[in-house]
Amino acid sequence: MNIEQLDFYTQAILSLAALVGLTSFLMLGQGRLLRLIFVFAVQGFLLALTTAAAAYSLSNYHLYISAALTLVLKVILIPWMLRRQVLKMNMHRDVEALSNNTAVMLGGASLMLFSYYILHPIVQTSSLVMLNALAVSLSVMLLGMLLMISHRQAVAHVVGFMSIENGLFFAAIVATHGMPMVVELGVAFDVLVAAVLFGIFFLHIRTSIDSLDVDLLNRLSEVDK
Amino acid sequence: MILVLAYCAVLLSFASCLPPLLMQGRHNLPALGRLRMPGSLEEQRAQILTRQAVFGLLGLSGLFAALAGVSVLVSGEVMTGRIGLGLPWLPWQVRFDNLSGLFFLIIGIAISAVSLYGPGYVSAYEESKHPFAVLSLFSGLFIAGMLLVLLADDAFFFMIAWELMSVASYFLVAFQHDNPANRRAAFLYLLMAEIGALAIILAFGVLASFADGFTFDALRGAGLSNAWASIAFALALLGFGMKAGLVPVHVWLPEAHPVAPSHISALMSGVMLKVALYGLIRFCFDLIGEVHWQWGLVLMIVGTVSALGGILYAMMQTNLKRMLAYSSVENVGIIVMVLGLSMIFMAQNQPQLGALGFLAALFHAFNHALFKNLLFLGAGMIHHQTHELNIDQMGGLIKRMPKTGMLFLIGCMSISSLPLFNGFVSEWLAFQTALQVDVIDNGVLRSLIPVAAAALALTAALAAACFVNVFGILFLGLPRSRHADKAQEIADPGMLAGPALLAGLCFLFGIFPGLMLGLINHVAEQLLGASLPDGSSLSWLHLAPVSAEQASYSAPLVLVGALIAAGICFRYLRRSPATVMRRAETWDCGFGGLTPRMQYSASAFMMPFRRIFARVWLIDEQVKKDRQGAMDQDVAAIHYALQIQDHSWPRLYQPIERAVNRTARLVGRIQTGNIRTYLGYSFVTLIVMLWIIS
Amino acid sequence: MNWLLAMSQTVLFVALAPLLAGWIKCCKCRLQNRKAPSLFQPYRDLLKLTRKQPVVSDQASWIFTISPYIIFSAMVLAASIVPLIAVDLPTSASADVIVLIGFFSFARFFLALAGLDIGTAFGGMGSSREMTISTLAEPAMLMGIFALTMSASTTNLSLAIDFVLDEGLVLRPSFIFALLSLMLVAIAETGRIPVDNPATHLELTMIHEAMILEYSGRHLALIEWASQLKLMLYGVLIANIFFPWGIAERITPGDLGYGLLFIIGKLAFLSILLALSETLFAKMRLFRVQEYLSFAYLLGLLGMLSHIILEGAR
Amino acid sequence: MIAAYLVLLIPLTGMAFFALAGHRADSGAWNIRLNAVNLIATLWLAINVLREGTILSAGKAFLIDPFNVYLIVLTAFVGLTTAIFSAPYMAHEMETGRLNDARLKLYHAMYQGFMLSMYLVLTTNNMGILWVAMEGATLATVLLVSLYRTPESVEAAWKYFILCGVGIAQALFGTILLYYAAEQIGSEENALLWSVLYENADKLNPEVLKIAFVFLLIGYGTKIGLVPLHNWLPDAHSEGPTPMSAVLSGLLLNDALYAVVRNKMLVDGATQSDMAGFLMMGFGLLSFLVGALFLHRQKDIKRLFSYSSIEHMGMMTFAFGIGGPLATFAALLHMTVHSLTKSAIFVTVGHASQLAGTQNMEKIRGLIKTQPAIGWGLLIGTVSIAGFPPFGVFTSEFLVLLATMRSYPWLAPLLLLGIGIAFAGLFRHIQPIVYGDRPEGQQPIKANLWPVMIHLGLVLWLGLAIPGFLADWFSQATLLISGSAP
Repeated sequence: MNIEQLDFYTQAILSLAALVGLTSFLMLGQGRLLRLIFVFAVQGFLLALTTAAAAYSLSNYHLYISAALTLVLKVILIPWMLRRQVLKMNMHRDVEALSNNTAVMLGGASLMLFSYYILHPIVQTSSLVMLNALAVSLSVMLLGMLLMISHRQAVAHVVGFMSIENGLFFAAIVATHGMPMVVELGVAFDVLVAAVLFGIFFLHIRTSIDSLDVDLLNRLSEVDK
Repeated sequence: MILVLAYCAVLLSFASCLPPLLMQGRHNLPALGRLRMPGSLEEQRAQILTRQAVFGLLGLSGLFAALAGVSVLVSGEVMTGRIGLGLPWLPWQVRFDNLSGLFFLIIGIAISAVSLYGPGYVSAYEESKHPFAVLSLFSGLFIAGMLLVLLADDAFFFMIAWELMSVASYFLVAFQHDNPANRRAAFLYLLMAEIGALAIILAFGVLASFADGFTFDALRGAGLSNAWASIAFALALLGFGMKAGLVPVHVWLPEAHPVAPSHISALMSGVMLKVALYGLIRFCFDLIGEVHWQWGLVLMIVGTVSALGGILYAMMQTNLKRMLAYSSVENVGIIVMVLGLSMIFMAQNQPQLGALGFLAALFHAFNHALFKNLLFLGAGMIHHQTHELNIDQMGGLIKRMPKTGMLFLIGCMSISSLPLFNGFVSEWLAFQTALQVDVIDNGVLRSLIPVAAAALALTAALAAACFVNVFGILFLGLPRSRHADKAQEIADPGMLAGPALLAGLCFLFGIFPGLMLGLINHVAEQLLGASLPDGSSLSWLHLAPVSAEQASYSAPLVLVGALIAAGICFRYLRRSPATVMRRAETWDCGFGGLTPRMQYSASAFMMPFRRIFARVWLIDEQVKKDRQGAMDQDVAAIHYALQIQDHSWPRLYQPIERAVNRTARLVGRIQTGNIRTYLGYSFVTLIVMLWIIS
Repeated sequence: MNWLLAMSQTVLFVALAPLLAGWIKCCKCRLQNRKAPSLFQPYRDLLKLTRKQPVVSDQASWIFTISPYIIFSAMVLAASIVPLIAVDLPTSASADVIVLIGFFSFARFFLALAGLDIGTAFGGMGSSREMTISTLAEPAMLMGIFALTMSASTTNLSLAIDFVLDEGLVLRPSFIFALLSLMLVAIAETGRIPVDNPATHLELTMIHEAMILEYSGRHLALIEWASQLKLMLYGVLIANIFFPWGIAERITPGDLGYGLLFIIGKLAFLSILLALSETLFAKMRLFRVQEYLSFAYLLGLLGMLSHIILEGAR
Repeated sequence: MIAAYLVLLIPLTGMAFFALAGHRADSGAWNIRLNAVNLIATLWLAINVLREGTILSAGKAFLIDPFNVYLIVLTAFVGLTTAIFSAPYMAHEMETGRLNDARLKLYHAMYQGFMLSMYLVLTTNNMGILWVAMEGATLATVLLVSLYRTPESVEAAWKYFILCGVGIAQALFGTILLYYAAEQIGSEENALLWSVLYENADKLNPEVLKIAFVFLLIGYGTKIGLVPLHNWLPDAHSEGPTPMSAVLSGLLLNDALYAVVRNKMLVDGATQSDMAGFLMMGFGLLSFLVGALFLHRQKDIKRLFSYSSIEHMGMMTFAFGIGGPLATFAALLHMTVHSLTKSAIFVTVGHASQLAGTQNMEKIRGLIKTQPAIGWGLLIGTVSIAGFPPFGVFTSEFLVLLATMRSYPWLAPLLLLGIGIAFAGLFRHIQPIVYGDRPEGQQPIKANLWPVMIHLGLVLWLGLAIPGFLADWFSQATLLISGSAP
């Protein structure tokens, strides 16, 4: 089918999906923490937008709440917190040298293809938009993991983690018109707690190794040196 | 009724765990503690009482076991029952037939002897270092486990009883755990027991996967293809052979048996190995059903190798109990070899000759239980009096411990299969079986079996040499150390009564083997459906296993003849008073000045064998000379170090150990400690999984 | 009646043993052209020894004093089951050839213990060597005997002899091998040259003598007699199993007389052979003995295999 | 049904109570009391279920069937005994000054919070809530892992947090896919209710469920500690306070496995293939073998036993993967005996390491001589976990083996190999610890070994005879999972 035949909502969703995927790529290639956080916030904003759109088109009101939640948590609270951390640690100047960045990018691209390939069997049971949405969200997830694997800063890890969450949200909203309310709330609560815990952990890690480089957390290894 | 006797035996052995525990409880619980009247003398009495209670119960259980065994052997019926434990859909199945009965008898006799012996022996352990409660607890469990193995009639119950036996005996091996060697031995023992048990489970599993359910009846019904049957047989041989200590999987045995308290070593070596053989017999002759001659051949070869290897290794030991343990390997080898013979005959559909071999094997198992117990208890007595187990430190004990000497001598004579003693009869039967090879068509077997027989002869001769050496160095000559010189005769009558019982039985069944063989014949009838060839006679006087024309042996007549001959010359030669014996100092070709250090030591005695069979061992022999003088011309002192090792260590065990450690090190690499790697794992796993299922 | 006969045969056996020893000595002396002692010298020695007062080391235990009797009676028992002049005697049913070997090892067991009992170096050395040699000899001997008993399909001696007699003269390769191996074993077991030298008392070479150094008086007499018996036993075994002709099958005075003459003749012949070999060969080193005995074992094995493969009963 | 709510309410109030009241001298005692009450509640619940079968709460929010009710009781029981053990343990930690009031307050509150999430995981009927509760369990325990604030503990906690977080996120994606598939067959509001899904599992789109199951397996598998997703587990177990390790090993892993099995039931219903089973068998066997090999290289006693947990969870996953009544029965039994034995072992291990003042196994020696109760406890526990009869672990392993022989005979040798290696790996470390003479400076400590005795006693009982009610409990659960009774 052709994109013209789709209704406005779907078109919006598709373009948003594309944008979300793009933000993930931007994050993946990003060496500077502050920009990373900013892009993450943008992703959150796009997510909130999607949620709102879904809520509007489906006139499914509890989605507004989760949109609001997303806005508060992922666009304001968490980025702010991370930003504070970065500034406090004054890591905002130094650039993390990413090992063979291009390879990572190519990997990301291939991941996107991969997720399309994986989810293809589903397509005959559902509309193309579903497939796109799911594929994008899956690839956002995978890209998030790739981000965590390729970055050494704890902050980057948190961002990756949260972007994985974003991917999940996107899937939940687009593919299934929002999970049941309880689940939504529960997930949001978990995210909140997680955010708080991250804050605490930055403290602890700093006090123990006064840096946020996770490669220095390698005491508990069993490779005999 | 008979089953009740068997149950009583089991329950009593369980009960024997309790008294010391109760005593402990009395100590620990303050309420009762207040009632306890003070004074170490009271403590003494309490301890003695507990000891007697424990061993009394054990003795009773032994008595009941022997009774149950005899009565089932006589009545020849099969009793079945069930105990309301186990899996919800399968309570423990119990079956008590002649085979079990025979081994019940063996265990019963052994336990009775041990329970006579025990109280005196364990009094040497001081409570604080080696608590008696532990010893008695695990001895009770150990014995109960063995009895239950014999009663079990389903794979699950069998394995539980089997492992109970293993684990309990493991704790007994580790009883004196303050000695590192004991700990190592215990670990090795438990490891081997575990591996063996796993093999057995797998063997049962093979049968069970063809049968419905895993009661023995169902397993008997399992129709196996030859290939699967052979796999099951191989697994069973590995599993039970490990427990029975067949070469090359015997290594745990000489490590573990000696370090346990002597009466336990006696049980382990004399009885537990028999239980393993019971398992093998039950599995091959009963569960699998029809046997193949190839299996028999395997058994025969393995048995021969174990017999020769066992005795050859035994000869080189200087630790008395290690030596006895190795000789157990030898005897088990003989038994397995004869079982193999019987299997061959069965498979060549000569059931009667098969029965003959079966008879020989079981009778040797019975005899070995008797004299090996006797010898281990004797070793215990020697250790008890001299606190020494190194043969080369002994000597002249026969003057200091005459009764012990007598008993030990009987043990040595039986185990080196001299006529008039039981060991000889079973080996004689084994030879008779081997000589029936003519009836077999298969040329390979016809030529291999006699060779095996000759190997058996060699084994017997080596055993004789080995035990001449042991008895000679231990009891004869001059004492080689202060311990040996200071040794006293055993005071405690019980400690003498136990071995005396066994010695008496050795002699009794040496003279009247017919009594026992008649009973064992029932086992063959019930299990193989075949008994001795017709025309054979097992009368009290004559023993003609095949037929009177082929061979016959009449121990009573021999005894009478010997007495007559000896009596005559004794009477005749000592008639004149002029020729009474005169005691004088040793002549020694007139050299004189004889000192204990001049005598032959055990390693010296074995030197010719060491040279002749040099390839069998890993020998590390070093002679160091301290020279002195201007040109180092004269030797001040000579140091001689001899280190003899078993081949199977470097060949079999260390490679496996190394392999495991190497793999573990490789695997350890994945725990890098870097979280990004871990995330990588998770990521890759996800990708791969998705790719797999799509 | 038969029992009586068996007894008397045994007694005869025991009585003849020293004579055989004397005869061998004579032959040897003649062959080495020395002047020979009288045939009855062994009897004189034994008599003298029994009259002497035995002196026993104060280190000795009861094992030492009891061993001679045990050894002797073991040999007597062995003699009682080996058919000397007649077959089918009741004693032969009470034990077969395996038991015979059992008797030998019984005697050896106590001889070795007696050697160890005093605690002299010689005794220990003797026992050790004796046990070594006999250990190697026993399987060889059994192999020889098996080759025999398997074709006779019995281990009972007199029945085996019957079998050979009934069969008449058949050239069985197995018998030849068995004969050779038995001869070799016999030489080793009875301590003759080239394995051991009965005449020597040079400490480092002796085996049998080393064990009985400490014995004297009647004890020595019994042991000497026992060893003579052993020699004769082997002789009779070889003679009567492989060349049984002439042995009495029916219990009549005539046959018995023939039997006696025949056996004496055979033994005389065998002992000449023995003496000859003893003069021709020199004693070998102790650690060559195993090669010698393994050769005997090999012969026995060949005999067995040739029985199974060549003359295979089917 | 009230019982179910009670089971959830008690820990909730407990958490609130501890959080507000702050640490008091008798917090430990209160912890014990709360758990005791809860155990009673669960027993009541169990009796209800046994009497009138599966209970579905109003609004279908909660589902109590034989499968989870026995896990609930097990959870309550282990929770109680661990609480009993933790009271003196934590007191000792206070004396040695490793902890202070604030952290103990956190500890007790989080203990209750953890129990709450466990009960929620088990009782809920909603796969979404199940996921939330799982994540909740992580969040509750992650601060306890870093309770000591040592660099190692912080590192362990961080890894625990990140890895489990990422893993669980994948599980959420699986859940979303599940929901998505459910929506296809048009059941809007209660599309995530397990009961509903299970009723019309055959209508669900197999393709979607396949993919969903991969995510779910990897997600919850991270929590089960399946190799190669296990890396957080030994760190978290070894660095946290011992009672935490006990409950993690004894409960959390079980519940994660529970979640996987629930989903497997759906997937099997939908795909009508053994795909899920094969995946589980593969992971299970791999974890089993690798865990066994890891045992040989350990220096830290708690790490040692956490690896043995990995190994046993592998075996259970394998057994569930085989499917079929025998294997399922065995797996359920193994769940029970493993969590009982393992928590008992961790109790003794905790005392042992307090007694020796270190977790380094080279430094702990001669326990039997020092304090026989602890030494024997540890030894017997190890014997039991190594699968020696007459302990229950043997029974379950025996059944697993037989089931394997029946279905996949060529896998049985691997299994046996693993058991053998694991056994050697355990005993080569434990023997020197318990045996031998006591080193100087090792003093007996105040220890409460009732939990150990009770647990091992139960395991022994299960090995000798499975009591009737428990037996048909198991067989009902087996019936539920595998579709036919053993």
